Amino acid sequence: MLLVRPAGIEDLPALMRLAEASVPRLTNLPAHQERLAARLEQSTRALSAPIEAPGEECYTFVLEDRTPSTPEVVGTASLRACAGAREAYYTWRREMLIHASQQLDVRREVSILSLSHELSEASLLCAFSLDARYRGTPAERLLRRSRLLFAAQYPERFRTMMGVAMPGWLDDQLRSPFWESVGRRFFSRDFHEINELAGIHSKSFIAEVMPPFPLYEPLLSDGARSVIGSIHEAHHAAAADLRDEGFRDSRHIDLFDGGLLLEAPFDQLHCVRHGHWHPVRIDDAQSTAGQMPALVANQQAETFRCMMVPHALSATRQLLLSSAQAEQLGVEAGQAVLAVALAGDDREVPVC
Amino acid sequence: MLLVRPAGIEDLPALMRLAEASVPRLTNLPAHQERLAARLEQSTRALSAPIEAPGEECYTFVLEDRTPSTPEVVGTASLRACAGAREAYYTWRREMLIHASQQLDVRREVSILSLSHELSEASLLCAFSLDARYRGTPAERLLRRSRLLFAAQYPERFRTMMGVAMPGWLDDQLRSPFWESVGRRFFSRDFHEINELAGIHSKSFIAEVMPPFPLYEPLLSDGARSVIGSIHEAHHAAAADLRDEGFRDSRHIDLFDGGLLLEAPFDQLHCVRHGHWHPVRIDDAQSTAGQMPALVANQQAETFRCMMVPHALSATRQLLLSSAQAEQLGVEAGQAVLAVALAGDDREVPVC
Amino acid sequence: MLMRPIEFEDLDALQAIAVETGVGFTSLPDNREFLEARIAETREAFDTRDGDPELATAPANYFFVLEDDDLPTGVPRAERIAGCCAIEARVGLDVPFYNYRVGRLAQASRQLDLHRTVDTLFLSSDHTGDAEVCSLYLRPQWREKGARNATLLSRMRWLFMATWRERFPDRVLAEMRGRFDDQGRSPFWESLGRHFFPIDFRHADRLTGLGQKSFIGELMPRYPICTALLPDSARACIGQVHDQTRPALAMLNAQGLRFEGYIDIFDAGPTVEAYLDDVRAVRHSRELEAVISDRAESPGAPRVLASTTQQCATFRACWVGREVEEDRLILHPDEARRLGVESGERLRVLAD
Amino acid sequence: MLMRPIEFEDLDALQAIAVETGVGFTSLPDNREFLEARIAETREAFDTRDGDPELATAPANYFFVLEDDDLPTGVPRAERIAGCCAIEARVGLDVPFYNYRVGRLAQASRQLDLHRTVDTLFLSSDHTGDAEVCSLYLRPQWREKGARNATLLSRMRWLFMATWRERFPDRVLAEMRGRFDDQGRSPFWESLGRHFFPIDFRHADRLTGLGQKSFIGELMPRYPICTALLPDSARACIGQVHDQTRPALAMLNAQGLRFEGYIDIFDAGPTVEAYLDDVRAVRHSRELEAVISDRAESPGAPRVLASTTQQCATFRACWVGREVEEDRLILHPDEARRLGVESGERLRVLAD
Repeated sequence: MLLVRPAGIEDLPALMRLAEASVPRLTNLPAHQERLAARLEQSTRALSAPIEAPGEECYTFVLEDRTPSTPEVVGTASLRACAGAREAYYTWRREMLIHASQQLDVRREVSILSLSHELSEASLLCAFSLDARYRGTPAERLLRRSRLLFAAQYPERFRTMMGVAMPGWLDDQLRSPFWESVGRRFFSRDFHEINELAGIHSKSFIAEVMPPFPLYEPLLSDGARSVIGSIHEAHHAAAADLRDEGFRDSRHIDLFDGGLLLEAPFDQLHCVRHGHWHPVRIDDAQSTAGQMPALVANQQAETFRCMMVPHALSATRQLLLSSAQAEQLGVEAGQAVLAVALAGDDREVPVC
Repeated sequence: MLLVRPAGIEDLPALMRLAEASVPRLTNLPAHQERLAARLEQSTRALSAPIEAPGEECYTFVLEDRTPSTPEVVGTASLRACAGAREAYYTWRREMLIHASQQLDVRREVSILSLSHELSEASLLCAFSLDARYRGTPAERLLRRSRLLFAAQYPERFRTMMGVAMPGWLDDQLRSPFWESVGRRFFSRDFHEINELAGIHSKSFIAEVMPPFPLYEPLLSDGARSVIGSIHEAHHAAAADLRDEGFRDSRHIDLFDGGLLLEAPFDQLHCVRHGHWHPVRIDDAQSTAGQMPALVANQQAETFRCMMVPHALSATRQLLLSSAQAEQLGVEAGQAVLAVALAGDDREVPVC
Repeated sequence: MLMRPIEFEDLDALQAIAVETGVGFTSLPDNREFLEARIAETREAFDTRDGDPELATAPANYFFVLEDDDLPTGVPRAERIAGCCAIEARVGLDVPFYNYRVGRLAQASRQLDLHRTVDTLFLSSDHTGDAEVCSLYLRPQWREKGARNATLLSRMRWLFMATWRERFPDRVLAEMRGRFDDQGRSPFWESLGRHFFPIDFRHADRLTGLGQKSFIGELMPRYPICTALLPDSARACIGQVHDQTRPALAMLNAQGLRFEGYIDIFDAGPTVEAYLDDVRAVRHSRELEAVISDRAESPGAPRVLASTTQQCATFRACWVGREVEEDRLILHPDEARRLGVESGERLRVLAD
Repeated sequence: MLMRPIEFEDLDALQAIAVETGVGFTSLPDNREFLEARIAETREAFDTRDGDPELATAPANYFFVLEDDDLPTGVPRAERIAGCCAIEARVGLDVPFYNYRVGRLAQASRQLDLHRTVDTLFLSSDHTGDAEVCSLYLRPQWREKGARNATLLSRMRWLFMATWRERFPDRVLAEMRGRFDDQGRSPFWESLGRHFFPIDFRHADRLTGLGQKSFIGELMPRYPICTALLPDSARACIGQVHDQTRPALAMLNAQGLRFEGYIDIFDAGPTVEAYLDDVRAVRHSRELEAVISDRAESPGAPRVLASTTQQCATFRACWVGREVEEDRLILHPDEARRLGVESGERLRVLAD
């Protein structure tokens, strides 16, 4: 049985393991003991605080496989309340300029990259890492979307816009051609070094050393241009899944590796549009009768739980759960839960 | 009986009258005989052409009051397929920069205005003018929305984003404080002169004489800053109506007078979300039985018609029209029409 | 050899030179109408009376030719003209005058332990209103060593400007041809201009020569460009001259003209510049009395550059093979005839 | 009156000057630790041996004091110091050096029949690595007319630089205090800086004096600013000096330093600059032999500025009341003692 719950400090060893296993390494999931510990503490604190507007909170969740005798943490994912709460969240915004000449009777479109912190105003899905054994299984969809179900329960804690940065293309030596042509010229650092600096420390150095003017794409190297708005191949499936969920390609790319940012108005996401409140009804016999899988989440911050169950409804739209499921979710008959039926996809959907 | 139909060259005198009566004068509805004639011809040509993608077309409609013995044109409104089809459509985009100092431990937000042609990609509602006797009556809502019903029938002719520029605040002498502080410095012309130039001629001079750098709002005069994103008082009601329809305040303001631009994804507009196709059924008796008014439009480009009728539906969701209404709309029993029920508002809704 | 203002009768010779110089000589395109207009314009400048208030503000072009008056009188005029040069009194008044200015921006980040400056190209018209020395060309058959014809062409302009000082502004510049590769291509153009101008280098150069420069303002990149993002081949061109231009540059440097960070927007060749009153030939030339004497040894090796000071329109300059004696210069009657001066007339001379 | 390098024993005097000058004298804040460090730094510079390779690249500050050696020996050292001045060998290497550059951009539109240039302020660090003459102050009691102490302070620096030429780069600049209103406010700061810096002018000025300038890079407007958008009061300050600074500016202008379009970012005061080798005092000063003679008339009115050339660390300069005779300067034994020279030693002198 797979379950998503808030991460606690006791999950630190598992998080370190997951951070080290990410390909490519994630800026926002540094394999750095103190940094991760601080994040876990911050998350726990945020969950217990009565928050009325999004701020610096970053909520970290783990996916636990409770099937083995000892439950095992096999994935993690975070949700940042506000991408630019403490300091601006910088991206490159792609824009098209029109250069027209009456004299020559021509009109040209010229692409530029402008330093932007527009996405500072969005909430950010980030730090997603899943044990290799579970990739491509429904566990992935569960872990990814559980954050959205949490946000749906506590909309006051988040922005109306959601964003997610996809890692950009790297070559065989894990070098970013975008970084080599662009970032390195300004930061005088290796890609991995700057990624670590940005992950661990403040990012204020970005505004200090970047020129305030847009860059003309045609002037960048072929290598850099070819990866603008790219997605690292290890993340193609994730991007497809996010697009299914309602995310769209944004005008923005990652400042360091040129990777694409996806965005969506929160209320346009599948989870929000198709999520419904149901009272729980315990029915061990009928709970497996759902035709489609559904994500279901309780309505508790500190003891938030999310899992995938068959979408079994009574005639009056109560959600039918087995007593084991109800126990895992920490809910009793008559309590309300949020459930989202997932459209079936080509992948096999196990009964959790 | 009020009816919206495509404008033809025979409507030129009426258009001149309406252009001269607009307060303030509208850039996109110049009281200029040749220019208006050209626009009418262009509109007629566009309606009869098999258009598959939005280009330079600008569709012009008129509102005709057929109640008097001689029908009278009492309003006009246009819909530009693509704001920046031939040349870029420039606006100021408002952005917030974050200036932070570690040394002083402060963080400041600084507003800037960037020259932008992002809205070149939108379709544009423009050139709306209504005879004073009809302002504030349902005629206004009919004329304004009829363009959207047209666009809903021919989505391939328009962009997915709709924009509309609201005239900005002017002082008692009809001077724009924004123009006096900003535009005049670059264009060396009077506001009305430049408005006329921009309405009649190409707007390519904008890129030629505007500096390519953003302007810092705090450096503008108090007068200019106070009207950034304003709406001329004669257009407050129009803005409220557009917001009801689903338009939202954009980040953009008019280049010349600082007036606010409203925008909306086309598919988020009330007319689109709540419009339905119905077959016509002629029923003189029941056609007045609708509780709410509805806009109804036929499915014809060159003989497009739109009017307001009571929203009378049969049990099987046929739209009930009187024979007079059907005749005005140019439809027969069994033909499909698009109808949008309008939520009642505080204003009295006459039975048309 | 005699320097004098160009005349209409020199049109054939001028066109022959234009053909000979080919592209690469921006200011002298092979276009008879243009050249004729150019002569008309320059004659008007020479004919403007001293003291005319226009002289202090209006643009004016002074175009000179080097005539070989040692040839037999039967040789056609077109074959007597050995070269040419010009002075533009005030650039950028009729049509914009563009350069890139290589500016430096400090980048400092305590966190990255980084402090340095980054070179940036800014589009600039800083030289608007300055004087320019230009259009210098010496035909190959007059290039024999020791004749010092090139020096005469280059240097006589300083004497002209010193004598008619009120016709010129305070600053003077010269634009030097930039670096080209073995295939005759400009690496700077290939990396930069090519992306913005839909024409080839020669075409762009030719239009500029014809004064048809509005395409530059229309199509130029309007944002500053960090040189760090340009390929090495383009960066290596910045402020560097064409091999064939080295002697001309050396002559101007010797006069005190310096590279102050302005380069050509097409080929990145340097602009060299100075305050006119600081130019060595202006500082060191002086006026003295001509004394005509039959007993003067006949003209020998070029020693002193002498020029007339009476009337702008009949200006003459040539080498005199004799040193200055106290406050007078002895002229052989042949030399006096060449310069068109009488005994006692004031000359401006520059010893080597 | 004697010019010499500052020594640690001058600390009290230096602080007295710092208190006397108050704010407005950016480079000399009233902060004992800072002043002590400043002396240590300058002593290190003076003590660096000629030929040290560091001299060609490293920053270095040469700080001089004017000592009144005519006072009785009993007068405490702090009361003998009449003024000070300094040379910064290379600005901008330790901390960024910022200026605004007033650049011109051409605006041309055929349609508007407009062609002109627009002044724009560009943030710039173009002077990084140049030398600066600065920190000149003469205490009021030594300002009597005819004593020419101010001229001594200002001019001896050129002799020092001419003699130790290899310690300095090619260009030298001086920053002049900008215009203030009757209430002691800078109209330029009120219109510009105030909007970006959350501190007052004095505070900003003081931090800059202490070399704590990172707040400038952090908070400065990063985009160029069109001067046309600034109020007249601010525009009128651009490149203009404080009334009290006129004499200092006149002295520097007389040496050939010119305003080349760079202004202070806070008060818009001009930077004046020159190539060091072009400075009149550098060009016209020369080395000659000192001859000490009892029969020399005793020192009269200041005629010739004389300075030592043997050792940087023991540099001395003073007025000598006697003209140069051929290639030697006769010194009275008192003058020789003052300069610490022996007969036959080489001096660098500058006649008026």
